[in-house]
Amino acid sequence: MPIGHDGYQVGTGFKAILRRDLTSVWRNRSDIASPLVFFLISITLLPLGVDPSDKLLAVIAPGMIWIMALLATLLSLDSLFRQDYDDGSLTQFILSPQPLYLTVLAKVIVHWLTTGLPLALIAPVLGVMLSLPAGGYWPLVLSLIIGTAIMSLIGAMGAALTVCLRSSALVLTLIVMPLYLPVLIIGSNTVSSSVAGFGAAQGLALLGAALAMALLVMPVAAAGALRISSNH
Amino acid sequence: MPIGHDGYQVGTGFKAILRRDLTSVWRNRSDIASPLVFFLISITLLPLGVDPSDKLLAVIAPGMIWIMALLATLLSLDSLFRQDYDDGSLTQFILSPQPLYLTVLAKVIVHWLTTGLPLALIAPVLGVMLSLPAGGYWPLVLSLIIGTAIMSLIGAMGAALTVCLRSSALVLTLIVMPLYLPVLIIGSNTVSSSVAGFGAAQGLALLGAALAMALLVMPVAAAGALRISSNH
Amino acid sequence: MSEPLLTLNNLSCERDSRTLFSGVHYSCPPGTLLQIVGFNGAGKTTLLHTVAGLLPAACGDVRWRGRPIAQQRQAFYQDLLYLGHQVPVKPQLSVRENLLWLGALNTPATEAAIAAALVEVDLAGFEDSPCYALSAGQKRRVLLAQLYLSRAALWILDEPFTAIDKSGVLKLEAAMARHATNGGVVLFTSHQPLAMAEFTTLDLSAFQLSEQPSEEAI
Amino acid sequence: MSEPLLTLNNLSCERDSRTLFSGVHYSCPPGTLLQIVGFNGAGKTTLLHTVAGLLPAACGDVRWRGRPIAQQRQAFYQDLLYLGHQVPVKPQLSVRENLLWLGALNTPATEAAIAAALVEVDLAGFEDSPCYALSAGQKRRVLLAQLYLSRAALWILDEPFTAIDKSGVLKLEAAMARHATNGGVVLFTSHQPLAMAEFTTLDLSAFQLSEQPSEEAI
Amino acid sequence: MAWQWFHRLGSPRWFYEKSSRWLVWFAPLSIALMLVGIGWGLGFAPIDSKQGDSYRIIFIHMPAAALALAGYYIMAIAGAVGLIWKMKLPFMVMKSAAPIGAALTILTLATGSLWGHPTWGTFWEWDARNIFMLVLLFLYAGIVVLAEVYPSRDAADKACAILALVGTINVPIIYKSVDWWYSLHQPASIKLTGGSTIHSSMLYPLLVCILAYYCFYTLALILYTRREILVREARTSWVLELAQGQGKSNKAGDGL
Ligand code: HEM
Ligand SMILES: Nc1ncnc2c1ncn2[C@@H]1O[C@H](COP(=O)(O)OP(=O)(O)OP(=O)(O)O)[C@@H](O)[C@H]1O
Ligand SMILES: Nc1ncnc2c1ncn2[C@@H]1O[C@H](COP(=O)(O)OP(=O)(O)OP(=O)(O)O)[C@@H](O)[C@H]1O
Ligand SMILES: [Mg+2]
Ligand SMILES: [Mg+2]
Repeated sequence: MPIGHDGYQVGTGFKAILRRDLTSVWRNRSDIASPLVFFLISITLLPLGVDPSDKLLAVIAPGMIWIMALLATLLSLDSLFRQDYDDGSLTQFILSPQPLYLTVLAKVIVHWLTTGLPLALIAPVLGVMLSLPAGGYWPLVLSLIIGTAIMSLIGAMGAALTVCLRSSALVLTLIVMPLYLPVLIIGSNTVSSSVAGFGAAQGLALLGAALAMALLVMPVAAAGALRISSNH
Repeated sequence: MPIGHDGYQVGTGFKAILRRDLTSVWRNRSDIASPLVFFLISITLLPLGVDPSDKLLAVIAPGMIWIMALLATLLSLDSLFRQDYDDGSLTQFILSPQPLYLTVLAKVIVHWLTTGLPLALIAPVLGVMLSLPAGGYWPLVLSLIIGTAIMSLIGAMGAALTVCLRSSALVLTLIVMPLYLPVLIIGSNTVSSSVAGFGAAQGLALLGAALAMALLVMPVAAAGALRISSNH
Repeated sequence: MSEPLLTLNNLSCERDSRTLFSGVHYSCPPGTLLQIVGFNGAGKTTLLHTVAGLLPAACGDVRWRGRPIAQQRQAFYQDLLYLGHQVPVKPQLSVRENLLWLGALNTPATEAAIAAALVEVDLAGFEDSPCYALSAGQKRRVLLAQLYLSRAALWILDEPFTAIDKSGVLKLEAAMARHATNGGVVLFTSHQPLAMAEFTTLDLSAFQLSEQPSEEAI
Repeated sequence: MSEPLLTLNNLSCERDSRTLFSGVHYSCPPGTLLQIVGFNGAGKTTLLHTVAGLLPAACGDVRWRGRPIAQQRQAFYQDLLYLGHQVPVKPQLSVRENLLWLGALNTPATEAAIAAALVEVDLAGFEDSPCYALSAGQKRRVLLAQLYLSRAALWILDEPFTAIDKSGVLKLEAAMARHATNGGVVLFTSHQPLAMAEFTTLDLSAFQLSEQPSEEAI
Repeated sequence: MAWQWFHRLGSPRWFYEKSSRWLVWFAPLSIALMLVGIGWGLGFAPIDSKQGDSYRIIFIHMPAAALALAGYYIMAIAGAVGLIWKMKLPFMVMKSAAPIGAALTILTLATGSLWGHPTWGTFWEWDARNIFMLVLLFLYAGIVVLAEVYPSRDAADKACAILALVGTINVPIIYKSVDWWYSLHQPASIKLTGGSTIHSSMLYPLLVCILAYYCFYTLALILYTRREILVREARTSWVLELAQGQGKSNKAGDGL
């Protein structure tokens, strides 16, 4: 090969990482099914652990679905950068002319497409199981779609900070949970306030603003953290 | 070194693995704190997602504490054999004259000492936060002590089965959850029935019987699963 | 003494139902120093895994002191020291602690023996360093220290010279030769040219393809 | 042509605030084939990491085409190909897919180029095999295929001969020599004796301890 | 000139030597202020008409809460300075600030619950401020744990700084959202004493207490940072000299 470049086009790597991770996920298809199953199972646990009368369930439904979506996202975070770190792909990301920000963004997008989005789409089924009142379905799906995207972004920062640790699952939880809290509160309130007849517009607008901010801040923070982790 | 043995004493390895893992945990002391923190945080999430009035909380308290203990155990399972698998320690375990059963048992004991036991001991604090009625504290602690031990044992089998998979956290959930369900049901019923004044003896006896059975079956199953995973 | 310790008895190995080699007959009396050779992907690691009982043989069996290993796992594993591609060393534990637990799985080691072994592998002074702070070669040397601690008769070493510097390689070769003269058996692989004088080689290419049709003919 | 491409300018490196070596001056004009030598733990990997900008230098800096790399990361990384101890190859993807994404990070590769490169590393026919089914040496060969695909001027190779068989080592040495004659720079480490004729060595032992007192005197 | 001063400030050795001189008068001052403030508040301020003596916890509780929050920002700013100017000392300050902040948060929570028992009738209430304090504790704990578990010190410093910085954006958001959550749910069943109507005989001791807490916080931060400096610079020549000097003076002291 002759030496010398005609200029690296930013974005090539972005597309390649997107394609690579989507292909990997497609090869292990069960990975997409698993967060869903976790979500389903833990919602099923609920009536087993607590009194399963309709009224009680309906009161706690929006909060519970949101909490379980949060936990399902959390469970899948650890593997976000783990394999890339262990096999040295991360070093290659850093040593590429492509800005690390874009690489992180590609990985977050794949994570959300394979975790958050399916969760949001299946949530109405769980709503039925927990007898969520009729007005709550659309707000539930929409708030989950935006909310899981924010949680994937925040989670990317947490995963990047903990990727060089031995047993990171729980440190990750500690770091990420307090940041998830506002998302959870706004999200579950959006659903319950629209069930109560107050509309969901305000909550969704808040979530949208949070998403915009997370998009700006989190991949940068994650990229910084990855650089630190790589030279352990 | 001269060649030839005066006979390997079964149990040497058991003690060594116990010491090794306890030392490792002690070096990363935060590992013990983290399941606790997860437990604390997720209980804190609860009143944020649902209506935090005293009455409602008191009703769902036993079930919720049990569900969160279950999830905390679940979260920490993935790392049970992961590192040993990745760095080849597992091969050394298999190639040792010590029965694999004992090695697994040593690892399960360490897991329980560092996860289940602290959870059970801190549970009363969470009981206060969720306004659990007074009669429930002892049954809560006792049922959690036995229950988390059972869950560690079942989890060891699940972790062993999934250790050779890429992203195992969610497949693991799938395998382990159905087995955790009876433990969860018995455990949370023990607490709520003793709150209601029916006593906890029957529930605790059931849990004890389950523990004895799990002790017999699970390490053997886990050892078999580890042998299979090792020759990928 | 001429009775073979280890016997590969008409051994065939498969991966993904593709036969890698078949009909390997070899017997190793005490004192054997055997290098398995073959190009990348020939099946050397597969062979060593099979000998250690980690992979099932497609056909044939492995015998230790005359009996198939499947019938006497515990006794066989007491006699076996296996070092593979991977480095089973816990990063957060110190060098000494790692050797203690590794030893306890087979030949429990005393503190004094460990100190002596670390001198042999040029890690004296590193007893208490955590293993994450070691270089690639130093980590492998921690493993190699086991050679000076173990009392196993059979050593299986998969590319033991990886990442080891020149003086280290010489010492290691000497240790392997000594084990053989003491009446042990060493099976190893390596792609590096070696300075050792006396060792036999088993070339896996000789058991490939050419043998395969005869398999199908059966 | 005599203007150096890569310059190590009074470079010192630390690990855990222990100075490994200090005062390394070296300039590599186009055509340099430089082996870093040193015993296990001398700091070869640390040096290569520092040159690649993965670790901060304790003192001094690394310059590429005359400018410190910290000021021109993107341009420098366009010119850099780094292969370390680890094997960044996804087990579930095929050989071709892996080379595609690795290439996209630096020099996007066409299908035809990949096929040609795989022939060079003796992996023709393995294009569509998943990488988990490759042997240790074959996995490293997938990485080495990048040498035939990349247009980077600077190659940094940390023990590239690990797990590669004899014929593979010869081919690899030829590729490295060719890159140097084409006007590139190759930095590599290895503990194996090499057949190549023309390369210079940089011995890290020369920059240890003896230099340290002078540091404190400043 | 100013720049030079700034960089000297980043030198741990300079800080250690200077702070030895500050401590001579600063330590007694802050301890004295603390005693005066707490003593005035607990001993001499008048009894509250509604709550009796239990309200006196406010002299410990309220300043602790205020500082726990301020401490987070001090920590984050130190981290930012360290990241931007690549200096060692700010990282040490940051690392020291985390456990102090966590301790203050725990103090707030503990005194609050103790106070809650007589006033609310329960140790814990899911009230917006309580939740916020609990989350602040988790934020601190995240940084303490992260600093502890990272294998290398430099990496730990930078990682904690990133987390602290992200936290600064999040602290107000958490505060707002918890407040919002609170206002959407049922109204508070028990109102706290109105903040503005506090009587001056209680206000003055409270102000002294706040001042005392600030001084005490600074003192603790300096002491922690000095300890951290000694641990980290243990291998440098100046610390070795210091240790030798102290060893000698100790021996001399023993001789006397
Ligand atoms: C665990 C329980 C509690 C927590 C976490 C807590 C938290 C806080 C916080 C964060 C502040 C500072 C507010 C600020 O500086 O703006 C504060 C101030 C205060 N707290 Fe508490 N508190 C608790 C319990 C109580 C109780 C039971 C009472 C009395 C009935 C009380 C009375 C006050 C008063 C009077 C102030 C000062 C007034 C003000 O600045 O708003 N707190 N508390
Ligand atoms: N992550 C780390 N933290 C602390 N110290 C380290 C770390 N990695 C390596 N070291 C130390 O730095 C020194 C140099 O390590 P390095 O990996 O650069 O050696 P090397 O020359 O590449 O050796 P090898 O030939 O074994 O690969 C070693 O003595 C080691 O103890
Ligand atoms: N896990 C696996 N699943 C399926 N096939 C495999 C697996 N591991 C190896 N193979 C195949 O088996 C063959 C032999 O692999 P093996 O690892 O035994 O080779 P090797 O001789 O040790 O090579 P090397 O010198 O590269 O280490 C290879 O062709 C490889 O494709
Ligand atoms: Mg091999
Ligand atoms: Mg190295």
